[in-house]
Amino acid sequence: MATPEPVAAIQPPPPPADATHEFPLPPILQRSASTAELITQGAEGRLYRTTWLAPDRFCALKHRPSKPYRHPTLDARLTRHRILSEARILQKCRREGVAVPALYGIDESQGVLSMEWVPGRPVRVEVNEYLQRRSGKYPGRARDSVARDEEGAAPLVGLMRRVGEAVGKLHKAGIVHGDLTTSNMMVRPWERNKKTGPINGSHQEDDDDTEHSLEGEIVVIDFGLASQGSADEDRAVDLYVLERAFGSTHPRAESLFPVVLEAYKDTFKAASVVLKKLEDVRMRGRKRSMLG
Amino acid sequence: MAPLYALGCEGSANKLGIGVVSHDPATNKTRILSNVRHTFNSPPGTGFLPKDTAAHHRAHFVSVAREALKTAGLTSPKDLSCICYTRGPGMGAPLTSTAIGARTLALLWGLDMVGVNHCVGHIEMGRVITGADNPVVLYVSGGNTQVIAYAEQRYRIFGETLDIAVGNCIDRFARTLNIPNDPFPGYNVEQLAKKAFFEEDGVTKREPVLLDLPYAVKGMDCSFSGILGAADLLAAQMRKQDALLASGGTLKEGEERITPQDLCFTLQETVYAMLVEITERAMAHVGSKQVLVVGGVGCNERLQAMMGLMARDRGGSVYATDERFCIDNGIMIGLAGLLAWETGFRTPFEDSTCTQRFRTDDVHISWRSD
Amino acid sequence: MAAAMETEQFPCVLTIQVPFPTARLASVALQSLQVDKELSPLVRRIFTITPSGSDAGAGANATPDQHKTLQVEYRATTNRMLRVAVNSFMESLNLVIEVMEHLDADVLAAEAHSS
Amino acid sequence: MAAAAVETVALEHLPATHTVLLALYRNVANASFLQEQLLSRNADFEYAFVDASTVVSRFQLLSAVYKAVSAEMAGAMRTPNVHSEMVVSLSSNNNISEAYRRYGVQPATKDVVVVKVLISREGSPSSLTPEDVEKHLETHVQGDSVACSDEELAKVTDWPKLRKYHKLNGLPWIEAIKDEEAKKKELEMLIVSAMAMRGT
Repeated sequence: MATPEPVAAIQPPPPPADATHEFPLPPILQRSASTAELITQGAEGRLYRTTWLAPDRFCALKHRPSKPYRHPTLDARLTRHRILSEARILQKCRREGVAVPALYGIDESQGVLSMEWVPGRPVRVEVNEYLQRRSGKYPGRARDSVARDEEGAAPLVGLMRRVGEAVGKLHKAGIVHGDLTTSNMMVRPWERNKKTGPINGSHQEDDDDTEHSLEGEIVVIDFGLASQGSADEDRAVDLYVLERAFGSTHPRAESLFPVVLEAYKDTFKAASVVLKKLEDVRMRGRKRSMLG
Repeated sequence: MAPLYALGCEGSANKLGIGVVSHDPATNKTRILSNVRHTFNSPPGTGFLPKDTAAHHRAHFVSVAREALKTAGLTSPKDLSCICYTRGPGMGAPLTSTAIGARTLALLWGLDMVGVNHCVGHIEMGRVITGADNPVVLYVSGGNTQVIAYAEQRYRIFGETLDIAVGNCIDRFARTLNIPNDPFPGYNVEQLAKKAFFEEDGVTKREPVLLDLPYAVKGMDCSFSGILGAADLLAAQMRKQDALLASGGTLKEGEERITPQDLCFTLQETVYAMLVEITERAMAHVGSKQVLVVGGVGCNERLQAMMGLMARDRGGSVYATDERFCIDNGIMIGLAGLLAWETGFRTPFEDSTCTQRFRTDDVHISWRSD
Repeated sequence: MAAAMETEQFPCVLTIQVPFPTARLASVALQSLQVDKELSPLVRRIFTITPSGSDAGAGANATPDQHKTLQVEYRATTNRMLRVAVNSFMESLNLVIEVMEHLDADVLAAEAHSS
Repeated sequence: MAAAAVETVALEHLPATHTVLLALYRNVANASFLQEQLLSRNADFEYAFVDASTVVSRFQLLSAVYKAVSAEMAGAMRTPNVHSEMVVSLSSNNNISEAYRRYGVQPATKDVVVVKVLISREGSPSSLTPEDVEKHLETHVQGDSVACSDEELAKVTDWPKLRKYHKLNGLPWIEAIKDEEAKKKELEMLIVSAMAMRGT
């Protein structure tokens, strides 16, 4: 037997000494005493919470930094195009009555988008806390899925309905979100006078302890991967990603996903074609984003 | 428990690769005993057709197999545990020809057969070569473009091409410019792109010109057919300019002189930026800092450099292999097959067929449990 | 009835007999070649191992090791399809025989011994 | 004249080099005089004179100011100075002359918002102080100075005109909002967003 050639693992290039390769803050956050807090750091860029014009008005500031690996001309062209496309989609949603953050400012050369800060918490947090409260209140049911007519399920069913309505409005407005997860939908407390408006669709009467009642308007956020279009396949993939989000992040609430689809159908007339397409997407296991 | 040995046969595209690899289940140490490859090169300006490629694989199967055994110093096949072959994905005729050869060896030597997914082969080989335990994998070749991450005994496809593979796009782009196929089109495109940094004299420095090619990324997927179409238009415009200048004419005012160098430079900058972007998105999604590039296109230095810049910004690093392993080879099929074989996986003879479509996430990765 | 229908739909027929030195090799060839199904529905084929041609007469009581001939009967709807299928069979058969000739265990052992 | 009616406004993310002064005058008698000073490029009158009926709220007004100042800092202005830039920043389309006509002071303008941005950079400190501006306006604007607040602005906002200018008619979900305040809030945000998109 010839002496086999051992496979020496190729050493990866050592990580750079200056491991702290902080992204540069966008100029807007560097030129005054105004403070900013980093909220998330995704592949696209960074989200800060800061103020806008008045110190008591908060805004979500999205910064798409330039990517060192990209050719500068290509990088500038892409950053500009993406900031503008996201802004146009926010604007189109708003005009069509879809609850999304209002646009405050755009700087496409710096890759900065500033939007209305949406108070409230993501649907992900609200659903998980509801499930925790439920397993506290009914320990026996802790492990099994929520039944639609189960005692105390009304708030969750109401929330899921409003999620379906929000997605229905989004698709009706000709927008495909591209990354529809329960982290990209906020539950914003009803504003005193806006509650009766149609923008928030059907809603439950006031519960006594509102902060526990999952009450609030669904506001869709983060249109970084969104596109304008009405292809059934893309809409079906939106629903599939949302369904997978429930499946992996809130397994016990996945049983209520049909509620979302019903509300989606009630809000969006052309839904039946999309729901049929959803079947194919499920079959194909359209991997889309695997929800960690 | 001594190390186990396997023979791997790869023939899904225009490379016939046969090699002997050993793996010690106890120490998880992998050794390569031989890695022989013969590539079918069609003349410049043409692509490799399934029929001719299959004929090539049949014609060279015995010689490549014998050289693999000789180099490995294997006198008797009974030291082998199994014969592994590429079940798919890939081109039907070449896959089947190679499988017939492998099947005959297995029957003659009385060994088990193991059908292997080509992409899983690339990933397992990449992990061994680079020592990266759980990287996001970018698999880019003539036939495939996938961003993959491991989860619960599956290599899950996070993003992929929506139309043609990136390697296919580069190969066909090279054809429109009559760039030679040997050693492989992508390599020659890269050399031309490097020349874009110099004037015709090859000495004086110049700033390469980034022409305009469509950048098409949609979520975690991307599309390359648009780039091919745009590149063909630019190539046609270049030829018009060549003819005009040759006949003593001059370009219109402000019209940019298109050169093959700038075209190759632009193609690489655009296509690789797309690949790095969808890879970064998958890394952010699964929270991984390591990226492993496998497949023929993974040997490209510019792609590796760009991926490295991205990974560094995320506090991680890029792993890539050289052309011994990056390009289709028998070793990767032998390794992935042996790993499966060790967990009891066998491909019954009557099922030892091939399939052109074979999704990476259809394979049960029984040998991993992280 | 089925057989008649068979000949009517697949009128073009060719039977090929491939003699092998041993029954083992004939069996290896059969097993190797019968796995991949015919690509075209317009072609049917039947693989059998038969006693080798010379002692065909003793077919009925030929001993197993005399079954050294691989017989394949190809039926196709047209001559063109028959030719395509048979050519492909020949190419694959050629590979199988080449592998047997150069890579069978005894061949390797003999070469190792002599070198 | 009422107490000091020119307000110095501190805007978030604005560097100390820029100081914003704001004033609102009701029942202005010399609107055509004010416009004339602009048209004749009278250097003493480099202000933004805005038709107050086209302003929805302080927030919307300051959004236009901020957009103009940002353009000035980035050297990306499309009009001669930060004040003219501020007037066109109130529009949601790129037609500059139309923007002046619609949002800038016209002879018939009754209520005028005045905006002045004092810029002092190294080597070119602003020659004016807020007090100078206040005195200048007191003498030259014949109108009742009031606070530039949401309450005052609400009294003069011409909603039908604005809905036409910003193409906000024919949105069923807006019409369906019963509560007037809620409807105005939605319209305000649509206008602010449209202003942000202008020039992109």
